[in-house]
Amino acid sequence: MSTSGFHTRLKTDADVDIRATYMELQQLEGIATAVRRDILRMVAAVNSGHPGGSLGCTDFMVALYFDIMRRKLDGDGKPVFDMNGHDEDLFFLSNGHISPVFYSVLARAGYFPISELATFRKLDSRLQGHPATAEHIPGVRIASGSLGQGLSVACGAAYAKKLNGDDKHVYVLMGDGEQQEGQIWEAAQFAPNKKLGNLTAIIDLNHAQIDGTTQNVNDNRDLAAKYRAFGWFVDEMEGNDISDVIRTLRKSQEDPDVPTMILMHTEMGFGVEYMVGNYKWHGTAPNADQLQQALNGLPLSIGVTDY
Amino acid sequence: MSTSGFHTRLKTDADVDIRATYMELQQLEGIATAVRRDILRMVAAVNSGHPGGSLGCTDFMVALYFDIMRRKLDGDGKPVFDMNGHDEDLFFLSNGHISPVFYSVLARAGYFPISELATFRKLDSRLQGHPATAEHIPGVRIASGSLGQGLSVACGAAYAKKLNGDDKHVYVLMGDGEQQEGQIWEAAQFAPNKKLGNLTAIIDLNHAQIDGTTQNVNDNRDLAAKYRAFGWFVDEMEGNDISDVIRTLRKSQEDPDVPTMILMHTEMGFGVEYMVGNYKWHGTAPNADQLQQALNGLPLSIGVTDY
Amino acid sequence: MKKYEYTDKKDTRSGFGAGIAELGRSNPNVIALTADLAGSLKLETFIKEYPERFVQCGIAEANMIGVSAGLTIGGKIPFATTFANFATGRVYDQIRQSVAYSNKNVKICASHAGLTLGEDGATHQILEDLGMMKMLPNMTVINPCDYNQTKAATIAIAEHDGPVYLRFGRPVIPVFTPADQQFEIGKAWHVNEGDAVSIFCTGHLVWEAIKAGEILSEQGIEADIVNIHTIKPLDEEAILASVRKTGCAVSAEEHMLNGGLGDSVAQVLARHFPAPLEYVGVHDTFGESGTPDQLMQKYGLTADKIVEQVKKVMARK
Amino acid sequence: MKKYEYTDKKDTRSGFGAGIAELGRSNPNVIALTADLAGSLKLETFIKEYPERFVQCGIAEANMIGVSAGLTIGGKIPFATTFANFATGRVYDQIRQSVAYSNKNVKICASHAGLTLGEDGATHQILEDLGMMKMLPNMTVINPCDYNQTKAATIAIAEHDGPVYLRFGRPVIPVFTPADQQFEIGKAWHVNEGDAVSIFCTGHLVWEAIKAGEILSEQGIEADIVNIHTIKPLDEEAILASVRKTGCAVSAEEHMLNGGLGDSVAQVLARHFPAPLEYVGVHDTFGESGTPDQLMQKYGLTADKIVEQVKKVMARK
Ligand SMILES: Cc1ncc(C[n+]2csc(CCOP(=O)(O)OP(=O)(O)O)c2C)c(N)n1
Ligand SMILES: Cc1ncc(C[n+]2csc(CCOP(=O)(O)OP(=O)(O)O)c2C)c(N)n1
Ligand SMILES: [Mg+2]
Ligand SMILES: [Mg+2]
Repeated sequence: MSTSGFHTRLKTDADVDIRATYMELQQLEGIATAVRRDILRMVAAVNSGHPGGSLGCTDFMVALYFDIMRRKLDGDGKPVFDMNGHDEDLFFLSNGHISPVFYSVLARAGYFPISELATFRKLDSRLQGHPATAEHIPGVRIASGSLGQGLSVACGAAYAKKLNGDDKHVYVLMGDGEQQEGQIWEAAQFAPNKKLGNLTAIIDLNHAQIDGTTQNVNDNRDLAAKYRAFGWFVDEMEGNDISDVIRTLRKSQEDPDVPTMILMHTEMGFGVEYMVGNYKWHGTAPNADQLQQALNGLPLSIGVTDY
Repeated sequence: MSTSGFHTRLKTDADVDIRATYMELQQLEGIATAVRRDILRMVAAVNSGHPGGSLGCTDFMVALYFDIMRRKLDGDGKPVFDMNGHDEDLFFLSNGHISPVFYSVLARAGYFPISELATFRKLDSRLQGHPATAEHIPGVRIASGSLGQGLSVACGAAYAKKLNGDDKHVYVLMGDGEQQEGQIWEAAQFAPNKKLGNLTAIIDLNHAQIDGTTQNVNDNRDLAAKYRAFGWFVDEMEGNDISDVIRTLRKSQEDPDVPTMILMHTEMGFGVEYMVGNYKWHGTAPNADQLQQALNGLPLSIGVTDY
Repeated sequence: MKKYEYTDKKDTRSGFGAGIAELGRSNPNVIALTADLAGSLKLETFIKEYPERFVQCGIAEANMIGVSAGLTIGGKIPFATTFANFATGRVYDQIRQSVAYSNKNVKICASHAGLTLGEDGATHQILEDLGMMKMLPNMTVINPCDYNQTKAATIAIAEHDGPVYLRFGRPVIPVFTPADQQFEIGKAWHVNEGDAVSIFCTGHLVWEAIKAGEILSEQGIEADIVNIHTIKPLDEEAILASVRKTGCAVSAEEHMLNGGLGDSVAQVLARHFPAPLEYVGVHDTFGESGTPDQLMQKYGLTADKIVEQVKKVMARK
Repeated sequence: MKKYEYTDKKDTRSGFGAGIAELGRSNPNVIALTADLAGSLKLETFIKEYPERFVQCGIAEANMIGVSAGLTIGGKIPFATTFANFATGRVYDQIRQSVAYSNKNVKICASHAGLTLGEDGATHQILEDLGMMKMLPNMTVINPCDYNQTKAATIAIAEHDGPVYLRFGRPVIPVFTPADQQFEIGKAWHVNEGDAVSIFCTGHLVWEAIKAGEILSEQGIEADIVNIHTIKPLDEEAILASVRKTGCAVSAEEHMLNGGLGDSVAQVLARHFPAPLEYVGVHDTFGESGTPDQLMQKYGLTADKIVEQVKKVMARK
């Protein structure tokens, strides 16, 4: 198993000086903008898919893949994908409907050609509506789409890492509506009981789901109190602020045997003015005019191109 | 819909003077002893079934059926059973494996002949291994046995009562191991969000399940904190103290829109010295000698007979 | 071949929406439940007119099934709605114990069944739901073929006392059955009289079967086309009467071969009248993303495929 | 009729327990998981010898399936164990997405299948698990017939790369297959050569089929008895070869007629060689409490019933 070429990551108990990545931050923001453009163009192209949650989670996903995760890279800095992911950090997307942001970030991190984003949700594509392993797309380790399953899978992967003496970390992203699924709470009990300190779960706390605000549909109440009662270390962060995401994720948890749950405050549709905070954009694609309007508000940085 | 012949029940916000039922308490304890004898003889007769949880929940079940619940009775004081249960309190057993105590209490409350207890778990019996409606046994409103489903059913029944303008109450009993099922937490979210103040759920907190203590198998941690975070009014009681059960269940909840969760401290196998507190008796029947020994420790009161 | 025409194209789920709206007005015991999919299930009218009889369960399907079972105990007729995968596979054990075994009057109404939900892909494209539901004792299983039949079925199941699984879909397809039809549970609909081959079809494949019948008729082959809208209880008599006449059959459904209508037909034939049968359905594979039409083509759920299978099975007579 | 004898009676679940104990020693990647049923699944030896490779999940079956899927990503071979109902119906969608569609190397090992768990009654007596699991693409489905076959199958599936459902039971039954057998997934076992009728049997019904074969043999009827231990992939060749020879068949299984082995056989026959088939299995009803023997009698899962169905089907040739 090659251990060469890791994207390095600072991990310390001390508060991290985020200014050290100041230059990088601008780059990360440039990537995030490109990802947002990808998302919008992908869903508009097939008039289907889920822009709202994808846009809201863009900054997090960019920070995770381009700063936080210790991923296996080859000599040229290109990611190397193998299913087992021994000795590298792993990420699982439980709320599989926000596949656009996942695919875009994977492509821009080099897992597959950026041009392939144009095949999203089309027949014979490796970029299924919801992430799938059946098409062997690099970067995806489990299918998701039916909600509530990802935290369990991440628990299993984290458990395997402990058995294997692998000191790397497992991340999993979930929706806040998704918290209503019972299976989540089975996993919520499992992780602290099995001392999965190598697991960090993130909830996209955008207060929106399909039929309305989470509060109106099925109030989640105080998720922090819930997870604390289940035995997790609970933290919060501003999900649409890359530097806060990086600062929060770099902090080590207090107890190495305790898994971490991060409530990530985001806005559904962040980055597109007419979408922000509106649950109606959970699963609706913009039409041509709306797309243009959205892209106008998201200018590309120099050196970054669309797919 | 007849509303005559209710077993009356005191319901007040004030602390109830339990001495008012002192004489009755002795009678209730006599019934509880008979129920324990029933349980032991039923499971021993077929060398199968679940004595441990049944014995631990006996005092609660006797208090519930003989003191707390407002049940429909005919002119002779015999219970009248109809499936809908309009205008009477309802009880659901979610941890269906403790069917022996349910059947014994139903029989002794007059829902069917006590002699029928002898058919428990035998071919063609109405007393299935786990409670079932398929055989039309009076007193049973839903099948249980596959764990985790009863709280949801009770929520539905409580919801229907509210829709029907029926002011009676719904009770449901669950196991503590059963709390590990995800569906429980779906229902735990539903009940407070739907303001089901007419619902009281009770957890048999005996710290035991099949493979060992609940702490060793899959630690439930602080269930009170969990349910509070989910929005319930949480109370506790001593489940093997009939007077404490009655006192606790008679208290109204503080807010009429908030469902109540009662953590009921019990001992598995309570009433049988060699079983008390030992998870091994979750689902093992006593042999002939053990049965005799157990019955010797549970002398019948005057006027109460075995089935 | 009897002539079938359509003026309109609609989705079957909208037939459900129209049916439950009508039930809202006619039956005060009817309750609509959903698990964060009120819009997809076309519940808007019902919710607007009877908000107090609408129960939003959030993304918690297992609880929704249990709540539905509990509601029946208060005399209600709950219609529990979500996507077909989450209405069956996600909650099979809950349906089994709290609904089917307990024989509760719950109507499980499932949209987005099969491949034709399209772009969402395989995680949502359940092709096993009929197979699951038909294994449950006490369960009635219905898969209507167009907007009008779905609407009529929705209204009919409220009158039926007992658990029902009603399955419908997302794409707009021809509306070709009468708007004023009565829906009779368990009674197959004889779409066309013929003696060359039997075609047993259900759901979205009925229109394809009609188109296949037209193609065949032009070639002088008159197919006996029978719409098995009720998968369970199965109209065995209709199936046997048809095959006794034709001597061979094709089944056509938007479902996995294993466990589907085809297997129900095969069982009846094997037990009573062995005859060649060819299947139109999905052959042991998951679906994928694509437009409904593309997927029907790729997975062979088309009139052309039915014609091909008819030829094959007739050669085996 | 070939002679089969047994010296011992054992439960098939103990065959699983012995198999996984052996795997513990031979394959360091094998992990055993359970949902508060370690004893019922006979995991004691494995747990004692390899406590660090045992994952107690508590009463949370859905999570157990997801955790199993996750473990494969670290190169592990998880054996997820519980009662057959909670291993299938309770977690179908989880198996579907995280295991079958994701094609993860998870072994779902299920005890207490069928009526023969006895006194616990219908809520635990799943008769639909094979039907569910065989509808899943990528899934291998195995239902062994005695202690030795179960042990051999347990060892064999660890070598197979992909999802497997292995089903076994609680009652002690004759051990009549060799202790040193190799188990070949997907390859039917020819129990007896005959030409009068085919008997396709699986699980606990194989011994009944052998007893039926003896009764028939005494009456001059030599049955071709084939043990279909692998329900999927189905050994279609073995089925067709047998029925081409005998011209009629009986299926025998501890399962619902709908969705079971019988339906798999019916599909093969309908598509390739229509012939009369009679079923031995449970006819669209839930089970109930009773002793295993009483239940097998009452629900007609016996040698006598197989004989009866043989007579019936031979008369239909
Ligand atoms: C088990 C399951 N039930 C229902 C759905 C349908 N569904 C897809 S996304 C969604 C809402 C998810 O809400 P949330 O997790 O908050 O994600 P967001 O809308 O914020 O992106 C629902 C109900 C599903 N995919 N899986
Ligand atoms: C869904 C489900 N999973 C597993 C079982 C098997 N089972 C029956 S009782 C039991 C333990 C229950 O523990 P608890 O709720 O604490 O009840 P107690 O042992 O205290 O009576 C288990 C795992 C079941 N009946 N249903
Ligand atoms: Mg959300
Ligand atoms: Mg307990």
